[in-house]
Order: sequence, then C-alpha cells, then structure tokens
Amino acid sequence: MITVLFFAGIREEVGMDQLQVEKQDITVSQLKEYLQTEYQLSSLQQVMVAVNESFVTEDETLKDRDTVAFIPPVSGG
Amino acid sequence: MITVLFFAGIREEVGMDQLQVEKQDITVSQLKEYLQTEYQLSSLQQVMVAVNESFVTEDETLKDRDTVAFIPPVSGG
Amino acid sequence: MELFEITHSPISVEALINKVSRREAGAITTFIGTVREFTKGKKTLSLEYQAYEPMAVKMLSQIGDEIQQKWPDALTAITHRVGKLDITEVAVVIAVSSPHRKTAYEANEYAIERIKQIVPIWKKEFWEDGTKWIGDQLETVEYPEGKPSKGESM
Amino acid sequence: MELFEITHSPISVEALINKVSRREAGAITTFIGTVREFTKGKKTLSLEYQAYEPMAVKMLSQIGDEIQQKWPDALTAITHRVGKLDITEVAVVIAVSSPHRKTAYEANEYAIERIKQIVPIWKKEFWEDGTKWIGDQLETVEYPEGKPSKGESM
Repeated sequence: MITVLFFAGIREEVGMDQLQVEKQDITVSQLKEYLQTEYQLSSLQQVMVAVNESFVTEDETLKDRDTVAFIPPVSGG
Repeated sequence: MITVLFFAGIREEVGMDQLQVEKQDITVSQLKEYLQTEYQLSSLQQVMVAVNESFVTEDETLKDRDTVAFIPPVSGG
Repeated sequence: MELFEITHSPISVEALINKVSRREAGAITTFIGTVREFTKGKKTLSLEYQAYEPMAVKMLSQIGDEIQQKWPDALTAITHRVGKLDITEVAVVIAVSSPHRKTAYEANEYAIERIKQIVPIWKKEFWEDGTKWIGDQLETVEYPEGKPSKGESM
Repeated sequence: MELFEITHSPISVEALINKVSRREAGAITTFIGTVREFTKGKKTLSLEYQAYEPMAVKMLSQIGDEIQQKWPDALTAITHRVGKLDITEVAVVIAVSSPHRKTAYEANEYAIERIKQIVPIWKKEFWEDGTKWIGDQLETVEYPEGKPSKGESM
C-alpha cells in the first residue's frame, strides 16, 4: 500500500489531503497515470514528486508503505 | 575665531576634544600647518576635514565662527 | 534549539538573531519576508501558507547544509510560518551570522532563493474577487530536470 | 520617528524593523554589526565607539538619500551605537524595506559600505596587551581624492 499526499491547488482539486493506493512496485510515472485516470486530475504534469520526503524522478519505483507527495511549484518565502 | 574638533587617535594625541584658534580667511591646509607646528601633531596628513559638518578639500577657506573637524579614517559599522 | 522550523505562530526576529549570535560573528543579516499589499497592481487582502511540514523542515535544513558547504563560517537559522497571514505580517525569517559581512549577505540571499526552489510551502492569495494558489515565483514554470536541482555544492 | 540615529544605549532590532515596515514592503533586510571576539587572530576584550555625532547623523541621512536615488522603492533606517561595547553586543543596525527582495539586499549592503567610508565614527579596540584606535577598514589607507567620494548618485 502506498500513501499519497496532496497539497495546495491539487489538494483542492482532489478534495482530500491524502489517500491510500493498494499498489506497489510501480513507478512514479505509472502512479501519476493511474491517479489522473481515476480522479480526472488536470494538474499532475507540472508537479514534482517526493517519496518519503525526498525529491525523486518519474522513474523511481515505489515500494510498499512508501509515502508519495505531489509537490506543485512551491511559493514559500 | 575658528573652533577645531579632534576625534579618536588625534584627540588622544592632542589631549583635548577641541580648541579655539584666533584666525580666519586661511585655508584648511594652512590651518593644518599651523596646528602641526603648534602642537607637534604627527597624524594630520591622513585625516579628512569637515567644515560645519560637511567634508571639504584642503583649499577650502575658513571663515570666522566656522567649526573645523579633523576626521581620521573612519571605522564605524 | 532548532535552527530550521515551520511554525503556526508569529515569528520573533530577535529569537532567530539569538540563535545565530556567537562570539566569533561580526555580522548578522536577516531577511524578513512580509505579506505585501499589492502584487503587480492587484490588491491582496490576506495570504494563507500551507506546508508539507516534515519535508519542509528537512529541506530548510538541507539549505543550511548547502550554506555550510559554500560558506563554512556561516551559521544559518530559518523559520517559515504557515496558516493565515495579514498584510505586513512576517511569513519567513532567515538569519545568518558570520565573522565577515560579505558572507552574511551572500549566504542569506542564497537561502531565500533556495527556499523558493525546493521547500514544499505554498501560498494562497485572497483578493476581493477570489483566491488562487500561487505557483513558482522564480519565473520558471517548469523544472527542466524534472525536479529541483540540489545546488552546486551537493 | 528618526530614521537615522546615533545612540548611547543598546539598539533594538525590532524597533528598526518597525520603522521601515509598511504595507507595500514584501522584504525587509537587516544588517546587525556585532562586536567580534577575534580579528586576525587577536583577541578583543571590548570596543569603544566614538562619533562626531551631529555630522554622523547627517552622513547616515545622506546615505539614506543616496539609497533613495538609486533604489526609489527602498526605505532605510540606520542606528549606530557609541560608547563601550562588549563581545556580541550590537554596534550598528541597518534595516531596509522594499517591495522586492533584491533591492532590500543591495541597498542594505550599500549602506554598510558607505558607513565605512563617510560616517565619522571611530572604533577603539581593547586587547589584553593594550588599546588602539582602528583606522579605515576598507583596506584603502588613503582617499585618492582627498575626501570620500559622494557616491555615484550624488
């Protein structure tokens, strides 16, 4: 199982802070495709992805119990 | 009469904060020469000069009641 | 004492200065990011900051490590506030101490640039006619490498 | 409220920040010059600052005018302390606010450079083996023009 976290505009679009996905051994890119199909998300193209609080690339493979966060362009400061 | 102000190392060398000089219509350069002769001052070469709180050059002419300050290299900040 | 923090309360600039003050420092710079009323002519009523808090703390701490690599003499503390903020309220404070002033300025400016690149914090603007989550403010819409760079020193 | 001051008392950084804080500012930078224990390996016990006070205030104010010319968006406040100071005590605080951060950094650094050129304040160092009035710290012994330049914008 993978935990997926949403923030900012994506959180508002999805309508929830997080969800659990019953998958593993898929890539970040495959997870994105799955979520886009499942939730009709418009804004997953420009987001970065963090796994367990570290930035990763799209080809990172996800393990059971990983926490994936979608990070839209940041605007702190 | 001209009021002359001393600061920092020059103040310690002269042994006073200020003095009155009974002169006028002399240049800054002439005043320096006069003070160096009168007080055996070693350190008037590298100082800047302010008249009535504005920096001036050596050829500035001093009027009666001007306040002249010798400004050694500054070290604030 | 934590040098890198996310807080839900008002930030004390003095507290951050105290975190980096030390006998070998001759210079301390602070950057205080405040909520500005007008951005490109548009009037902001208030802001809301949201953070992925544990990762934001981790990234702030990474910025501290990057600064340590680039300017070994510098000591950095950063606190970013989240939640709703009014005009003139303080959103972020960066304090850097160093024996010499040049380093204190450079490292401080580096920190704010990096915050705007890699720290997962988002700003929502509230205007009279609506709201919007603001994207990347570095005028780059996409990350050419697919993720933010880790900085020269990493 | 005076933006440019010489004081004989401890300086409040918060007070200076408040002087420049305003609704149109998104960035405030501060520079805090503190008494450092070691300079080039030599241990300082304490410092004494002396100023030609009325002229120092006038020159600080001139620096403010120069900044206004170069960065019209910036608002600057500077307070320099005089008298005896111990290690880690604050000698000078410069606060600059601006809508954008770049200006706040640049104008702040300009201010400290100009203070070290034209403001009649002197520092006496107290060491274990003696004292000395410190000269110009910009590594230039003489002023080629016979007096400090008035800055590009003047």
